[in-house]
Amino acid sequence: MIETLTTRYTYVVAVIVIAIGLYVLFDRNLIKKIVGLNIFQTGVFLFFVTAGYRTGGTPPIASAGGGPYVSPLPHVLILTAIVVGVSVTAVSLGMVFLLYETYGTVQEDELREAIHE
Amino acid sequence: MSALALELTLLGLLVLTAALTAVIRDVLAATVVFAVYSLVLSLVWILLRAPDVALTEAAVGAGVVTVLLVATIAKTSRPTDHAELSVRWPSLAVIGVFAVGIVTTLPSLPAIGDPTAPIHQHLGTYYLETAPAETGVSNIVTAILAAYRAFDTFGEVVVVFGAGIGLLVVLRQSGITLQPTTGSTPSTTDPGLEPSTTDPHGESSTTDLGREPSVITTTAIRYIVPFVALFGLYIAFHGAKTAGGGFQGGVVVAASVVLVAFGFGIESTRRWLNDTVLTAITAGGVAAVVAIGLGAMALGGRFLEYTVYPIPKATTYGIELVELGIGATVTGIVLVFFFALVGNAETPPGESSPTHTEESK
Amino acid sequence: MSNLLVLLVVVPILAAIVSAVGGFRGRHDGWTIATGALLVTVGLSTAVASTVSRTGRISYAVGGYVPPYGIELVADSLSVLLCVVTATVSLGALLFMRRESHSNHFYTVYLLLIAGVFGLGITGDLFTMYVFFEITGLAAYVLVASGRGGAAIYAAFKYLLVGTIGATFYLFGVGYLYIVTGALNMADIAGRLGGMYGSPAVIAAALFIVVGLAVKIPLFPVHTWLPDAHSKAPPSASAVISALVTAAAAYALIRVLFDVFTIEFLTATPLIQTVLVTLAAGSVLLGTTVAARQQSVKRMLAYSTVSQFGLVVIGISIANTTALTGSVIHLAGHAVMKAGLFLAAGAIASSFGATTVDEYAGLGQRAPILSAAFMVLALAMVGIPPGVGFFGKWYIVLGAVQAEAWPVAVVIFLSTLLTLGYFVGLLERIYFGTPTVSKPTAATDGGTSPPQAESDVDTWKLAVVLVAAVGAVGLGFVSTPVAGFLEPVIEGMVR
Amino acid sequence: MALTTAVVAGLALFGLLFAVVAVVGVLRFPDLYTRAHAVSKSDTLGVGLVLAAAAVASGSVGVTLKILFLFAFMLVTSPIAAHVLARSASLDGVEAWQVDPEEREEREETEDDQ
Amino acid sequence: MIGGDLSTRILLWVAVAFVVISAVVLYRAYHGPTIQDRLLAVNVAGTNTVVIIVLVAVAFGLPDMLDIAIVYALLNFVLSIAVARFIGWEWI
Repeated sequence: MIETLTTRYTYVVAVIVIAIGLYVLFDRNLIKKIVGLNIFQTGVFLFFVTAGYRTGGTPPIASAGGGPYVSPLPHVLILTAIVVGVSVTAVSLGMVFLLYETYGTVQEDELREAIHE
Repeated sequence: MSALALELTLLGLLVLTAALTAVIRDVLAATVVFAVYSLVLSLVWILLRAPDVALTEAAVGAGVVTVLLVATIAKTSRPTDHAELSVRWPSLAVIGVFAVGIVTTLPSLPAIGDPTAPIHQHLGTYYLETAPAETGVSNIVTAILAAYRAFDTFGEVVVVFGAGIGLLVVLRQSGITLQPTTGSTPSTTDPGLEPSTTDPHGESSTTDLGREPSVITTTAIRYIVPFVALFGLYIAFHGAKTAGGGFQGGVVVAASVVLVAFGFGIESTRRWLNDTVLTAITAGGVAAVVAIGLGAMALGGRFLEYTVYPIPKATTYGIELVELGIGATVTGIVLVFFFALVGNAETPPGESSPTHTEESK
Repeated sequence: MSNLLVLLVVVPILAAIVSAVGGFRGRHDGWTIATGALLVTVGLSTAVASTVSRTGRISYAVGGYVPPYGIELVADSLSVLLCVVTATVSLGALLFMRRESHSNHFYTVYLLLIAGVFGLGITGDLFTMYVFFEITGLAAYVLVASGRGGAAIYAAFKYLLVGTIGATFYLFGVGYLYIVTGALNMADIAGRLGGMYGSPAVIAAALFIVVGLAVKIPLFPVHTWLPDAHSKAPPSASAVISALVTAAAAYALIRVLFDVFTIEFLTATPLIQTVLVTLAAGSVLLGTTVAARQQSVKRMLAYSTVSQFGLVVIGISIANTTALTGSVIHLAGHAVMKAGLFLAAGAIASSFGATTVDEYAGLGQRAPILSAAFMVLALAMVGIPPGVGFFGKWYIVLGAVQAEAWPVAVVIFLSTLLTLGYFVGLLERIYFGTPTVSKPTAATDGGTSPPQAESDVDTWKLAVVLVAAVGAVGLGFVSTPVAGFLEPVIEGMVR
Repeated sequence: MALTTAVVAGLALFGLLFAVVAVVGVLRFPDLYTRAHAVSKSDTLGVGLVLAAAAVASGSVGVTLKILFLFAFMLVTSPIAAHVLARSASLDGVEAWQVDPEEREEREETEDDQ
Repeated sequence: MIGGDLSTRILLWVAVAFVVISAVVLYRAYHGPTIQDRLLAVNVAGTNTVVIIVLVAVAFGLPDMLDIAIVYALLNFVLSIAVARFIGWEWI
């Protein structure tokens, strides 16, 4: 356990962030849920990018005599994933707006009631 | 020591901001704290030596996501002045157990920063050693993004494109389109919960004229916007050599247009940037990526195989072009997001917010 | 030749762009563009299938960058089966929409969904799979949201949240795998995982990926988004989502479990199989019992999807040749049958205004052909020979018996009885129920009072449903050759 | 070398001091307008000094130029942000704090309640 | 990891101080009371972020990171304007 904390603390932070994101996802407010989704995803992103870190590494931009570089591949993957996340967020916000227009609320429980009426 | 202290305080602040976002009841306040979370996260990316990711986080966090969130909140929620915290202990307990479960698997991963970890051996080494020479691009992230894993990037552009179109399909139900003429729908909201304090002046776009914008803001925006746009283009074009690329650049360019819209009116910006322009840059960007891919096939190569093009440094130019295509699509789609979600936020002034109706007359 | 493989993804995307541009210019030619593109993909997937049947596995390095450094596309008999089914079912659903008025942007999203499913079918890279999950998912959320009313939007929102959580869990699992192996290519990871089977990180990776895909398939207890999403979407969208998106997720599960983790890992780690079989058995039992209690026919069909995919996953978790063959056949057969059923329900709803079990009463007299097609599809789904449903289930049960997994065999038997129960109940209403006065409120076409005679049913819709019914039976006859076609690949998977 | 270090240390610590003062203002001042005032004045000065320290420490022309640019941008954007906030608050009807001993006590009480 | 250079260490410790300042200022973001107060806190955090990026870039010798600082310097006020525009007032 101690060893985990000393050598893998960024992973631990990533897990905590993931957990917080999941927690926010259970919020009643739909917009909070979307924020939670974003936090949840960033936790996973942090997990990836942390894995690519290398002690004493420099950013993966090649220069003469540079290096050692951190691993570039996680950055590539996470760039793609961030973009995907933004797209999903935008679409979900559009849905929230429409739900508000239809039912006049963005609270999950009130929405459920309104829909089942 | 000092570096470690910085790292630890930043990670601590990251957790703090995330936790605050979770427990603050008021959704706008939580979103504001989430904006700080995004700032801290970008710093964490920098400490992890991921400039491209940090730049993306900066552009997305400061330019897109929070603005879209705030726009939606403005239309759907009432701001409160209370600083209430609430914690739902049962779900916290469940998720805590889940988190502890994950943490127990962490010791089986290689230590962070260990140069002998598999992640630094196999693919990592290959890209670091061959990519700059093979692609002629010194930013290895860009090289992988637009060459080795160009198919992912192609998929990514398609996701962005699909999200823009999808948002339009979703919002069509309430009659929201991108057409400037029909854009300012006199809000057809429900009679029930919306406070019916609708002002007498109804036609939204004409009321702009009778109102005096802040000279300070418009002047500042007038001077800052060219720099934002220019810097966005720089990021997009210079992604091969330094951190950045089409996506980040595209977002920053879009942010400059968003600033223009804030300074000079969303309606008029939308009229200026009409459907034809938006369509051209949005579809043009994706189509450019597809065309580069199919062109390579026409020349007897594989999809997105740059080397079959009979020009010197074909891969380098191919990467640049793909990045530009991404940039164009992203600029267009971010603006589609903005206009679709924000456009009808420009409601008749009296409706903008329930608490300030008195002053708006 | 192998360029055809990548065209499967590119052609629908290109058509989507063209359709979107047309939409911005106010044109309404989306349907024509989509039909053209899907006709091309039908041709492409058949061509790829014939190549695969002659030469075996095709590997395609996108951009000429050799795997594992570049992205690899792979076609073997399993993936071409998915592609052929996807192309035909989506084309069918599209023809069904001939007379419906949708915007060009709707067809853009529809085409992107199909492109995403093709991408899932042919990718050989774990991260590319994530990207295509998101393309498929995003398109599916939007299609659900394009259904009528606020309930559809809420269903779509729930679907979006749960789907994104699932995809992110999947990504998390991929992250574990990437960290311990340093690779993303499926075959590459499989080669590097040897000797690490006991590592908690690998087990965590498997669990996260399984959970992520279980959300997408979906399995009990993370299925809760499905009934709303599948029943609130417009009929043709329900058909493709229920038939193809779920099938693609189940296919991805097969790929990941057997091509990445390999059978050795599964035998070394019984935990994964236990988790899967528990979730799957839960889905089967829950899906059938809840489906039996539904009034809305579309919800009944949606819950039936939960139970049928429970069956498919049971076959996967048994992991012997027979059961896995059964799973794949059932996956493909289910796509045809469920799409046909949803389309039939859509045709009935739009022409007769009937959406609930009670409203279906007496439909047999008013719409003999449509009712007959519905009956054939329903009975095929129950597993009455010679419908394709029978063969899938038969192989799965046979595999369970071979593996001496008796409780599983009992679960399948029970579920078949229950499925028979609720479908026969519905069919009884259709043929022997007294017709209630149909309510014009449910009329969706044009707002006039609903037509009462079958001659008024849109011929395109009727034709597509009939073809699906014929297909459901016809596929049953070819299931043995299909099993033979799949055998080498599946043998290789379970060794 | 030692001189550079001394300059860096002096500028950085002095800047930090101003930044701390600004934050104390943000936390302790009684209303939005005074807080915005603290930020736009003290914080800008503090930031400027720290950036100067960084520029000196880098010892590179390119980096110094970039830092100059970004400081120029900040000189435009952060007062605008403060202006926008103060203006919108004023239009919202947020009242400015008055130097009235009795009222001050009252206000502090109400603020503590929040 | 980074060793002796005194000015480097000074810069990093100042960066730590700015992180702490951002944390302290969160109190205003959460306490409000008005939305403008919260945004003020975000602006301070944004400014601090720019400073920290510059300090880290100089201390670790990563000049490329300055681009990110410039993005923040340029876009820091977008959120304030957006909120003022949507929540508060028609013309900011």
